Amino acid sequence: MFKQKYLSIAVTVFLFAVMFLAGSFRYTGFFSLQVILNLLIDNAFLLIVAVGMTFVIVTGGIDLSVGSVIALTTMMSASLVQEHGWPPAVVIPLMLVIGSLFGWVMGAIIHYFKIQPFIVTLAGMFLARGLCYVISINTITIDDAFYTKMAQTKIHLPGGSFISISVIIALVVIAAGIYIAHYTRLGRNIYALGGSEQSALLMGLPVARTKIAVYTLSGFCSALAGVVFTFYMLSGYGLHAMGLELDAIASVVIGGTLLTGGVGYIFGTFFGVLIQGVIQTIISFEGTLSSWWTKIVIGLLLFLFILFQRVLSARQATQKL
Amino acid sequence: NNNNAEPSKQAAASSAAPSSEAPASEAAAPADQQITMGFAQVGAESGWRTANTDSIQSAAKEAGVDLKFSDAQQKQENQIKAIRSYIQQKVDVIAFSPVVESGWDTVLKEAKDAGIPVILTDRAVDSKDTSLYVTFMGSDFVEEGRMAGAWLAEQYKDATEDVNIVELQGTTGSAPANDRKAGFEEKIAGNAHLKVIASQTGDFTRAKGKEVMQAFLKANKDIDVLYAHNDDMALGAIQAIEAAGLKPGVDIKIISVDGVKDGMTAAAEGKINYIVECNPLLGPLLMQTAKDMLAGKEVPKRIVTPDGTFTSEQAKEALPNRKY
Amino acid sequence: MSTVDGQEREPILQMSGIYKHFPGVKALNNVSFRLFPGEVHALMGENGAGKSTLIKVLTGVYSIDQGAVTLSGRHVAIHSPLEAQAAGISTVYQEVNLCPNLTVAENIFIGREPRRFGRILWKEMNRKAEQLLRERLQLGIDVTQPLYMYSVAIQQLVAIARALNISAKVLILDEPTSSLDRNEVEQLFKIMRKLKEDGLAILFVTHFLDQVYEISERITILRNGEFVGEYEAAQLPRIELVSKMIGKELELLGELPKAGGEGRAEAKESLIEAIGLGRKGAIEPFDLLIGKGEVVSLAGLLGSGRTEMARLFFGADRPDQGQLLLKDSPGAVHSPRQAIDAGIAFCPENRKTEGIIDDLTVRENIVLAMQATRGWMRRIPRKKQDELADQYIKALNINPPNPEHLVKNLSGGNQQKVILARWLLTQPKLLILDEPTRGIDVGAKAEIQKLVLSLARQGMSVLFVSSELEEVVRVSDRIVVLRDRKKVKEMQEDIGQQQVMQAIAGG
Amino acid sequence: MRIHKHHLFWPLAMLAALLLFNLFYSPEEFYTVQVRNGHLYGTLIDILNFGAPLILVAIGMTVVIATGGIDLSVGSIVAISGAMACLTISKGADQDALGLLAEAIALSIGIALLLGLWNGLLVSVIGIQPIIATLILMVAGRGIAQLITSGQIITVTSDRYGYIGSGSLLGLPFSIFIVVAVFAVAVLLTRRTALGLFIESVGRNPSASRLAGIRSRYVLIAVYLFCGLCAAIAGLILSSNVSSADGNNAGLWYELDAILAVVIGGTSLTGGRFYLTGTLIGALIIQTLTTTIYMIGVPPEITLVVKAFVVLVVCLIQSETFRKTLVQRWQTRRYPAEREVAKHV
Ligand SMILES: Nc1ncnc2c1ncn2[C@@H]1O[C@H](COP(=O)(O)OP(=O)(O)OP(=O)(O)O)[C@@H](O)[C@H]1O
Ligand SMILES: Nc1ncnc2c1ncn2[C@@H]1O[C@H](COP(=O)(O)OP(=O)(O)OP(=O)(O)O)[C@@H](O)[C@H]1O
Ligand SMILES: [Mg+2]
Ligand SMILES: [Mg+2]
Repeated sequence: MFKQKYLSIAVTVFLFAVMFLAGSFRYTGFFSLQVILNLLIDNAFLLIVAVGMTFVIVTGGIDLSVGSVIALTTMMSASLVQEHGWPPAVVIPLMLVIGSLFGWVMGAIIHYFKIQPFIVTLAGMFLARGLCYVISINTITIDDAFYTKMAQTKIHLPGGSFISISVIIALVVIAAGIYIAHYTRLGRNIYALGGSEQSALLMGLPVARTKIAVYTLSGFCSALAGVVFTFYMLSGYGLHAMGLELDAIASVVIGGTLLTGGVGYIFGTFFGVLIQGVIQTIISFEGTLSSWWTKIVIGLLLFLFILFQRVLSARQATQKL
Repeated sequence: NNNNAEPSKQAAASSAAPSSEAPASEAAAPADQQITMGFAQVGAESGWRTANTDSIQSAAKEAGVDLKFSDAQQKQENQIKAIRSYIQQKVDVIAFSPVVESGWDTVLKEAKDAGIPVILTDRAVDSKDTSLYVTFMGSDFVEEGRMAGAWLAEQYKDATEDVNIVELQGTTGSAPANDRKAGFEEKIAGNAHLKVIASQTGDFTRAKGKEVMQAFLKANKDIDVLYAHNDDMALGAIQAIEAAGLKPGVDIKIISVDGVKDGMTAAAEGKINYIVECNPLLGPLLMQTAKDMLAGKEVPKRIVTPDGTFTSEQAKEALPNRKY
Repeated sequence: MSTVDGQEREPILQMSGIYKHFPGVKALNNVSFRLFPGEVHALMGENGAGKSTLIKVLTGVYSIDQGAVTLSGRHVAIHSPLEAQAAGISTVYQEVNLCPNLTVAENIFIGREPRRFGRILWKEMNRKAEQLLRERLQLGIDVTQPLYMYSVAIQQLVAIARALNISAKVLILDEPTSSLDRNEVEQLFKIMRKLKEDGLAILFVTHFLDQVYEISERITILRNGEFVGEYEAAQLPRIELVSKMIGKELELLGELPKAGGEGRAEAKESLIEAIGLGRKGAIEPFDLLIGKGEVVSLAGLLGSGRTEMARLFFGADRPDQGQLLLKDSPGAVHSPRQAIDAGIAFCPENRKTEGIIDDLTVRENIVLAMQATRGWMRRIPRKKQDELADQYIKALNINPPNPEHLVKNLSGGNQQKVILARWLLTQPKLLILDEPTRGIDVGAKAEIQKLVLSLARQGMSVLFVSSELEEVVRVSDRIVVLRDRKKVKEMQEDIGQQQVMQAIAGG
Repeated sequence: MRIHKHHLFWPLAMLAALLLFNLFYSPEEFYTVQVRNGHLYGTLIDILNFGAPLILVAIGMTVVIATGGIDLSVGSIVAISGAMACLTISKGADQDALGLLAEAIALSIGIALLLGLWNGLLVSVIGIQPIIATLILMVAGRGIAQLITSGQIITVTSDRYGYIGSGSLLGLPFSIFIVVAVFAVAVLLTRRTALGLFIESVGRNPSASRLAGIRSRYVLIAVYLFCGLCAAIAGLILSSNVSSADGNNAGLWYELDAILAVVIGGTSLTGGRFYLTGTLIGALIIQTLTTTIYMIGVPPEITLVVKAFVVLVVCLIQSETFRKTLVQRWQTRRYPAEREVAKHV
């Protein structure tokens, strides 16, 4: 039996394919493996952040700090590697720890003091962004050999196309995300929490631990995305990843996750990111849009996509909940 | 330095690109096959930027260049993505105004591997490997700051009392803000009487410029000079100064950067004392350079578009034929 | 542990001198409670007496203001349901507290999923869940479906299955039977007896007196948050139990006028008629006519389609065939709003998700439907609102009688009364009641039944759905029997429980 | 009922604390109010004047949030309305003509209402999650604003138009009167009619509301319409204040500040109960904080850090659990605080 719950994902994947094919018919050079791979290369960091974000949103929360944490990670990495000469082998794990810690603190505040996640993570967003400027308001370029290598190594695939190391990292994170979500207790507790926090508590689930873990996980993902972003940009800069939180949230929601919590799939998020990427690629292949028409068309494409998604999975929507 | 107040666009172009004797005949060579140029613009964050975009788009049309334009909405990631897609589309030349200087090596290397030459406009990149791009044309933000500072230092070189300066910075961390601040500070450092007593970001906008200036006026009794990183903030600040019952340009001297039309008008009215121009009309020069380059000509690594400066008088003269 | 005689055994659980207050309410006031191994102990009291609060205090949902708890002779301080479970207390809370988005199997096993190397074994989990439901509760449903697909009754059974699956010393069941019908209750009692024999201590809350006497040895009674006493069930006659619960002699019990009494059986003018009304997957097309001032009941087993039928009458679900004819007003009924305008009211079965607006006050909840019919422009003046709220708080005996109390802080039974008040206020022509007496105490239940009958006498029609046959038989003029989502029978004359049961069973 | 139980107590306390801080830090600069050119002049007046657009947007946002939604597009609507008005006026021969002014205002408010309707339809009829539904307009709306202005800043020289945002009436900024009017209308609409009740019940429990006969569709459309209207008026004030329209920057990140104001005011993002007065105070807190940062000369590099801490402190203080924890730590060490707090209700 074709389960109801997979319908919305199937619709999402289908619409992605439609968009890609439409682009292929319209633009020369669009229909190639490398264009798809570029979606991954250019959105590796977004994929990673979106995995963390999916977990947060599934619990019914939200994390606005992700973009800033990415910027902070690039800034700290650049500063430590470049200006203080620390080895990447120390810096990268350190970043991951700091990111997780950042998330942990936010999670603890959210849970223990019962403050709305939106606000706590908004403060986190201000704080992380602000700390970047405290380190430096200028950009710091990284020319460390390891970072450069990570940035520029191409992994060749048959057919002359290639991907970057960051893509591998992102795919691993996706796979790990799916595993955690569906095959571990933590994952199921996250879904339970999103379904009903009160019930989760009464069912004797470790609500505090789960909630804090989710924000820690998101902090970790942000930091890892920050590391990948550092590879991508080879620089630290306080204005990096501006507004990325909205892209991440949009990807998650486009992928079929409900902001009210309890429902959502990492796999859907994966396609949510790709769909945003395809929209952008279409725009740059179009190449004749003025700045404002660019925005309007992005909005329109997003609207059409969501409209079709709604219409095609309407059967599910009429279900009582 | 600050006296070449009347740079004609054409003059700048021909003097900067040394090998453009007769553009019409040169254009013949690549005209057989149309040039496709991918241009990755920063965004449309200001009137200045829009003028820049307009100039490039209309110049491309005139020069018969097939322009692929994309708007990165102030995000470096988006610019990188756009450049990747240009590589994918196998354009003949890629041009872009980097959002920031750093972080371009990877994608530029991909362009180089694909054999596509790259032209930077408006802002440089800080790659060690200068073979990654063919040329960089555009203004120099630090230099703009220096010009502003130099004028001020000159005005107050005989000052015996402290001169209180307030500064309206651009968006925190953005390259023009950082550089215009640095250049300015460099030039006024020599005079101990020139003191920046307050400095705050006005996000390059009129509304913020006005709001911050209002606060400055309340918090500081005696402001002599305002240095704004762009005209828009200066224009907002002028309204705040007028609301406080002071005369902009007289009670408080105002220096700003950009030279957009509204700014020039204010300067002509004597409300802005000194404007450092930052010229957005790079289009014709860019197209010319691209054609030259593809025709196999030698192109200099750095093409400077000289920035003009305007005092009130000069602004009055220049105003009638300002286009943007 | 000596097991000579009830009084000398050592209690496995002892709560003494428990105090708990909420802003404005003394929910528990010096309450004591003992529970012995191998007994079923009923906790009794009116709506809002503090039963659920005592349970929540015990299992660490609320903190205790004052008082001591000993478990197996040791002092314990339980701070969360998680700790309660670890200490061997397994609980089914009053309102179904499960995660609607998870599958049935997960709801049973979450937190204790079968795993290998940390990886959840889904197949095994589903298999076990299915087995558990089938073998112990005789419930054969698809356990891989999300829980929200099922009715409250099924959800309640799932909650019970979850609690049974925890190996515990103490089992707490807070009104587990409120939405179950006789068969399910029988099944549950069978399991409880078995567990009792195994030495488990069971705390059982219900408002059904029959059930209390059927299964429990001892009874503790609370009234208004105060401890009234602990009794042997055998030595406490029914009348006395009730009067102890409500604090005065109860005379109305058993004196309800029977349905079909004088002046009621006359030929009825019809009010509303369903012709071939049906909805795929929910209920097969049926015809049903409800007359003015008539009480029609729907009877059937779990999942027989009673709720679905009721919802179609209200336009809560869209029928995909047939039509609904209103005799007075020509308008069609496609949405609850149109139904209300046509004079229909509907108390849904799941009060938590479809009934109350939990963050609003009692007053606001009461006036909501009436206000909706008046439109947003014609706001009911505040003074009028207060009057109406007060009137119905008194009429239905809602406790605490404070119209500005948040509904979410009311006890379950009182919430039900608030919803009832909401609909009575609109003075409907047809009142649809889906399990209206669910979780309502004896006194109030009798009040509601009386109300239904007196409303009918005044000309209001009632469509009544209840799992309690006794109640159904008592109030109805006509009983419609459903089986497997199909209307199978309509009974008008001589309704007795026995006949109805036979019809339901397919006789 | 004790005073500190009132839902406005803590927001007010935070505002008072900020004002108190200024009283000690820069009493003269902050509190001096003089009469200049016949109107009041001083920092407090500035706060009200510059806070006006934020308050307006936040009022609209409050009712949207009360229905369990969110409107990310307010910033774009602010830009569009300003752009539309300035474009209309700049095209006129006599920029001060009353008819032209009326046309400009009507046009921009009309467009904003259309956009609000669009949001409302997406949310209520098509059933798209509010955050995404309004994200569409947030992105496209900036484009529309720039399309209107052709990417340029449109400057107008109409004194009449300038009056909206920087004129003064009875010595006070005119914008304050607009705010008072809109606030009064909002309060009247929600508390003197049944709209408030409908909004709260739809926000808290949509399915129960439907069964109670509330037409939630209309309620949703109404709140997004109202939110669009508020944003449009804010856009008029903002653009009139600087006599120009900036399609790209006007109202940038307003949505975040507005949401912050709403939350500080005590309204929960999950919908249900809403507090317009709380929102008003929340917006004033934000504006006072911004102005304070300018006044005391916090360097722009650490502005965000300061803002982060203030936001966090404001929210912590408002958190009842946090206050209890503090008190408990203070009074007794019998229970580990965390455990007490961990207990949910
Ligand atoms: N969280 C709360 N906040 C405030 N008051 C509460 C809260 N929970 C319960 N109460 C009040 O405590 C009293 C006892 O409620 P409780 O739920 O224990 O009653 P009950 O005996 O279980 O009733 P019922 O039979 O209706 O379930 C009621 O008056 C109720 O209003
Ligand atoms: N025994 C069952 N097997 C499978 N599904 C069931 C069963 N009982 C109920 N359900 C599910 O629960 C839903 C609700 O059933 P319905 O509302 O018709 O029950 P009901 O007749 O009103 O009885 P009650 O109100 O006592 O649950 C149905 O949609 C059905 O999917
Ligand atoms: Mg109870
Ligand atoms: Mg039912």
